[in-house]
Amino acid sequence: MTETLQIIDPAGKRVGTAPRLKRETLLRMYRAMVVTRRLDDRCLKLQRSGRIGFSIPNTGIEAVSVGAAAAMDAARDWIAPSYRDFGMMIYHDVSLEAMMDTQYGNSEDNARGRQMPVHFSFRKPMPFLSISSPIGTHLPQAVGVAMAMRKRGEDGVCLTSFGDGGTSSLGFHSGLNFAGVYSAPVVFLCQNNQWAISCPLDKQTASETIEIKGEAYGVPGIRVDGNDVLAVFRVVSEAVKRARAGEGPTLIEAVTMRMGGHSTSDDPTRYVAAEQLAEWAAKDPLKRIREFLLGEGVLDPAAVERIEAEADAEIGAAIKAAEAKPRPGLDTVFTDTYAELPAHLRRQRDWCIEHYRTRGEGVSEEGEFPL
Amino acid sequence: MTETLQIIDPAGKRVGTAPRLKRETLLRMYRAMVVTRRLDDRCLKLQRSGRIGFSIPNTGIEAVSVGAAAAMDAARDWIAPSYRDFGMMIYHDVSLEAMMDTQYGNSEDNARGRQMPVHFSFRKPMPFLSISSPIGTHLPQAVGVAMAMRKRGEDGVCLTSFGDGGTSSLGFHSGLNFAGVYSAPVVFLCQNNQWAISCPLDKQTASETIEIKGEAYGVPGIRVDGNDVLAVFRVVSEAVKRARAGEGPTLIEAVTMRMGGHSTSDDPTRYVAAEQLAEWAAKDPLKRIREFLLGEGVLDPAAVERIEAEADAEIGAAIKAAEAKPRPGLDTVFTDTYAELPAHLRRQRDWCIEHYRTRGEGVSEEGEFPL
Amino acid sequence: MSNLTLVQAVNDGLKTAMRLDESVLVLGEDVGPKGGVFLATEGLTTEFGDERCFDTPLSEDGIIGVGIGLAMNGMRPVCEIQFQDFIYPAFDQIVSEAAKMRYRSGGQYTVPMVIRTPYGGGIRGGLYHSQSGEAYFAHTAGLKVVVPSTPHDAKGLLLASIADPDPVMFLEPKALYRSIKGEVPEGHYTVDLSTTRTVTEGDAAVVFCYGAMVPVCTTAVERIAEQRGKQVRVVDLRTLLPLDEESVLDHARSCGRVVVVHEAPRFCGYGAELSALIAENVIEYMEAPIARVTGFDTPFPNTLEHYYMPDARRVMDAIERVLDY
Amino acid sequence: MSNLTLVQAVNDGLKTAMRLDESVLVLGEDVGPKGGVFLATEGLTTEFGDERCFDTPLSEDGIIGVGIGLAMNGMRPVCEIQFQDFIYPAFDQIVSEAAKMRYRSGGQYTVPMVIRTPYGGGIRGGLYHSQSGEAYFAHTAGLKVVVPSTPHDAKGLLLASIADPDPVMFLEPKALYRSIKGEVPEGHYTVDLSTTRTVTEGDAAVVFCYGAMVPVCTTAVERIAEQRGKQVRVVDLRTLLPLDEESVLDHARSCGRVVVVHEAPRFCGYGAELSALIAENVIEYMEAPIARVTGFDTPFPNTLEHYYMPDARRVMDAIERVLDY
Ligand SMILES: Cc1ncc(C[n+]2csc(CCOP(=O)(O)OP(=O)(O)O)c2C)c(N)n1
Ligand SMILES: Cc1ncc(C[n+]2csc(CCOP(=O)(O)OP(=O)(O)O)c2C)c(N)n1
Ligand SMILES: [Mg+2]
Ligand SMILES: [Mg+2]
Repeated sequence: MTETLQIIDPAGKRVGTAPRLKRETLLRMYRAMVVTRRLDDRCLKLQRSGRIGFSIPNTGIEAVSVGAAAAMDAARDWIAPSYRDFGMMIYHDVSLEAMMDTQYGNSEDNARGRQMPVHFSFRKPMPFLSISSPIGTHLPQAVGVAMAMRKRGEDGVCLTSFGDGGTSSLGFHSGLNFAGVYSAPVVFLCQNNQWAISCPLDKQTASETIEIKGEAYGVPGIRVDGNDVLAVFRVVSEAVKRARAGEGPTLIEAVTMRMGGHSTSDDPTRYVAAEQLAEWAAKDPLKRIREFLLGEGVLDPAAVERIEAEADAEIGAAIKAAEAKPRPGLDTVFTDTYAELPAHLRRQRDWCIEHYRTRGEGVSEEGEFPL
Repeated sequence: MTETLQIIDPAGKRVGTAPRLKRETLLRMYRAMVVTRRLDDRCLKLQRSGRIGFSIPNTGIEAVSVGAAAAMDAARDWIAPSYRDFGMMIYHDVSLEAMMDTQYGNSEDNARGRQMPVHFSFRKPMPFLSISSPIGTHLPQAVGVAMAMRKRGEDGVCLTSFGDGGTSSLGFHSGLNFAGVYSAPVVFLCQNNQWAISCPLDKQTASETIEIKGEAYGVPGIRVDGNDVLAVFRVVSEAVKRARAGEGPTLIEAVTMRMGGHSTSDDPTRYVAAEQLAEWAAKDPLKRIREFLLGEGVLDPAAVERIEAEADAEIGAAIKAAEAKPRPGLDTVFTDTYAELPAHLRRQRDWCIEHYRTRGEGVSEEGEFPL
Repeated sequence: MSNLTLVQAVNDGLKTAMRLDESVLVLGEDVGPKGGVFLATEGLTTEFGDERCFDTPLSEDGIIGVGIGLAMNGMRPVCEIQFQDFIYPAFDQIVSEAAKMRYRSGGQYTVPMVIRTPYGGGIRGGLYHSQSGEAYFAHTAGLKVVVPSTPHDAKGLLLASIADPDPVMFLEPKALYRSIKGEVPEGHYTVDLSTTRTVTEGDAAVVFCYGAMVPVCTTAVERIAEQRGKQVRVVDLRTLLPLDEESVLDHARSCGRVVVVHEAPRFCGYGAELSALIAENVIEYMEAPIARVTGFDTPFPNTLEHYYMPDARRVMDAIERVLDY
Repeated sequence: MSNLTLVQAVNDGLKTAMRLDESVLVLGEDVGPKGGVFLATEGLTTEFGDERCFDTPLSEDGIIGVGIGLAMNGMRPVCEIQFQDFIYPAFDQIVSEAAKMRYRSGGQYTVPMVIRTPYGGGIRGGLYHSQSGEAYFAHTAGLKVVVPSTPHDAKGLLLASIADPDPVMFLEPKALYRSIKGEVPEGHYTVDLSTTRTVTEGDAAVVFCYGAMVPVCTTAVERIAEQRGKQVRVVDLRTLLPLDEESVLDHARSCGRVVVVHEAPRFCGYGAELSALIAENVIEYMEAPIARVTGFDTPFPNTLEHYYMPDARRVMDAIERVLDY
């Protein structure tokens, strides 16, 4: 069995050589994990109270998203995330309000309220590729994004993240194969959280590990403790370094656990054993880095409280702002199908807006709708 | 680098332990390889002279098809071949006339002249799954065929064959993954003939070998000299034994070389180096087994001549018979779309037959057409 | 008889088939212990074991490819694709393989397989949990395409589909999974494929529809009856391929005014074929343009999905247009 | 001006685009040293190097997925799918991703990519080297679908497609690759997308067609002119999506008699949309049923392919039917 890199043990004790990191970077990682944990929690509550339609639990996997994102350079790199990667955007300072705009699908949502919640899409502060529902499609796309940078002689790298279930998808096979053949600057990050909805890892694949799948494509693989943010940061940083140097792609398996349901529509008690949850609860990634930073004197109890309080305030403000915005205008049903509305869509749009206007339902441009 | 199993060296000398085989079996293998080589040659000539539309060169890879087929039990096993596997059917005594009926697409072709040449499909003497043009689609199908036998408590095994290019297809990924997860009795045989039309192996995949791709699915892999029919027979037999015993699938990489063009439409001189062909010509699989059998006293020069003469006679007769048969009837354009012709297809068929009858072109049932 | 929702009727149909025929298998993502994301396969693994109802890896290509192999070798697989939007990775296996196996092998190999999948909008699923892709399949010779709109038909059509010797796309209107209940006979019965159902009588005009649009159209014609005293016929096609063309042409001929309704995008949608059939065969009976009420030619939105999907009011407008022409 | 075959015009178009714009790339199976199985990409690797024209592994999903990534990051990929029949493994990337990227990202990510692929029958290719799948793509909002029928249009439409900001399916009629030659301007020029071409004048009836059916229809109307002295208009649609609907409706209105022709299967084929548009908007001008001449609703055969595909005689029969109605 391949060994799994770990730097901080579940108790927060250092067991491996930690990457040299500035105090601010460590705090930024910690803060991103705190915000992720608390934003996730708020979103689940908003869904239960019917204020947003859907969300995807992130609890338990924060170290994977944040550790990996921290290894990327916003100035030149791209990220093609999965839908369970809130922490990646939060680490890179995507505004929480922008994220909540997507959760609400309101008039200022980047996706114009066309996508379900959690299907984020950002261009700034760095490119976060539009998240798709179909699993695995973004892997070959990430390879293309990376190849484009190489062809232009740039040294950017594309990080793409997906789940254990995603390794069975078409995109995993074509993505890793093309990346291997063209030696593309891509980092493939598998968030192995043990489950694909109700499908456990051993029903997903018979392979010894996920990391070993890289062999099939001549792509080096490595396995890391996904609940150890410093370990994740280190392996992703090393993979990015190789990619930038033109040494090609890497497949990283970050071993973690999905502590919540698959989504707000899922009831995991039907299939996840309480023991498994208990076992993983003891390895909580947030508690682990907190203990470590307290031990290192980077954090003190006051700072812990302050950061949590700031996070809650920021999240609260973002929700308040997003909730106050109107729904998108009726014309957004038609725009962005093409760069310009073709004649048949102009006709359909005009008919649609006129039809609902006569029904007294919805005025296009203003995006106002009677409740 | 994984080593490659070899039993007979290019000179025909024994270098490994040969499987214990009856004299008749050895002769049957040899005969099948001779017939394959000569039938292939005749088909290329028939295509050049415009008597058939298309064919696929089999020269150089005969040992893979024949060695593997010889390991299968016609009474209980299935074979899902590639289009470059004439030898599998020939070994199992599919009539050459039936094969030529498909090459001509005549009224007695199993596929009713609907498929291109070489897309064979036989039920007897054993199931040879209908060959498709889309690459790799038959791999998951072979897994399903095998799973069905297991579910019924039968001990049959399904052999499926595909090329090096096929390893990049969807079906390779889903087929091996499902076979690994369900431990299905399948033998995956990759005929690594170095080329996928004009794409060389190193542009197809960056993996060290093809055999190693099994690791990604928990499927044991093994590499064999594909020009050594006894070595191929042995590794496939061992894989079949494991599968029958319920020990699951195996991925076999048979290393060989496509000595002709990809198809009769291809001009390999545009991309295959003469040196590569020369190097492989020295490893010819047919010459190798012949030398071996002569050395073992299983063959003598007279027998060699007799077998070749018999083969030519049989092939000549099959071609003569197939060529004499009429084209399929016009109704075959419509039948077999469904078990029964639905109303709209009955109307289309009746219209079609009537239309061409009035044009004096083609009478349905009799399948006669003016030239 | 028992009063079931449409999804319960599907579940009942699966259990009925599995009890009667050992060779019927169910496979797909999360169809096992979880019972499917819509609970259509609830209880199957418990009753029939995980050799007959089993979870698969996340690969639609694998689900359908393996299903084809099972079907070619004596089994009767019922494959579930979690959402119709996720069927495209299996498009090659469906279109190139399942649909063409009998033809290309001269009937030596056949694929008696059912592909069940929930389709359509109405659950706030956005681009990828709302699509209606029936036209892709209806254009594929060798497939059958079935869309139930009532619990009774869901079970009867499903049992007929499982018994069918050819591959059947069984598209389930997820918007109706729990929104409607109906009487469903116990045990085994079938509703013949390629037969339509007349939902409401009338000859002022005819509305052709299927799946989740059937109740929408029924509401529309009821309001038309109230408001204008005109009786409009609603015909539920039930099987889109092979379509009962004679029935469609008879209804069109006898009513002279036609409205075609579906939630899929309009351009090259299934409704186009209905209009074309009529315009080709009975145009001389048409007393008005053949109207289509459909989704728009855009991807499927989320927040505004109810402005994308046809509703009773949009169907009423079209009916009035053809009535007043 | 030079006299080129259609496939030479495509090759010329690719070279022209690659010379003018560094970001134009060509990828696909065997497009490199071999120059593509139809030689459409011959000489590109030699002239532009293997960073700009490169062979790919045998994965259509990879070709299109990588193409989308290249397009989203500033490149203008032209992907070749060796035969349209082999595009289905990439159907998910095309339908779920390329077609919906702009919409779902609010225009933040876009896919200016061209997918070139030879389609149609006539080369004795049987089930899998003969298909005409245009209807699958024409039903997919977010895609553009272009089908040239002359060397001049092939180059001009290809250059317009490469310049287009959205994904374009560029379907090349392989039956015409070498069977026709025509004058092709040197250097860069474009033929606007979404414009039709009137091939022959006349108003006794109008025949709508595209791709390899254009010369077939032209032959048919010439014979009709000889035999009956009636002038029938042939309209080459050139762009199937977005279709120039106004032009189609004008032609239908002014001729009153319509024949729609394509080699793809009839049921839910592209012709159905043309009939439906006409039946919905200008039915009152129709003096005859709207006739369709198409392939049959079966897979594509091999030995008998010429009995499957529409030919001039079949088109003539339909024209006579609508003229004599
Ligand atoms: C092609 C496709 N098939 C099925 C689904 C439905 N689905 C959504 S998420 C999911 C499981 C994904 O599991 P994994 O890749 O491990 O990611 P995780 O949810 O665990 O983060 C499935 C089956 C989908 N979105 N796309
Ligand atoms: C899905 C698909 N894409 C492309 C093709 C065109 N094609 C036919 S054979 C071939 C190469 C196959 O190479 P390999 O798998 O190595 O088999 P070989 O021909 O060498 O025996 C290609 C690309 C196809 N048949 N199917
Ligand atoms: Mg997972
Ligand atoms: Mg090969």
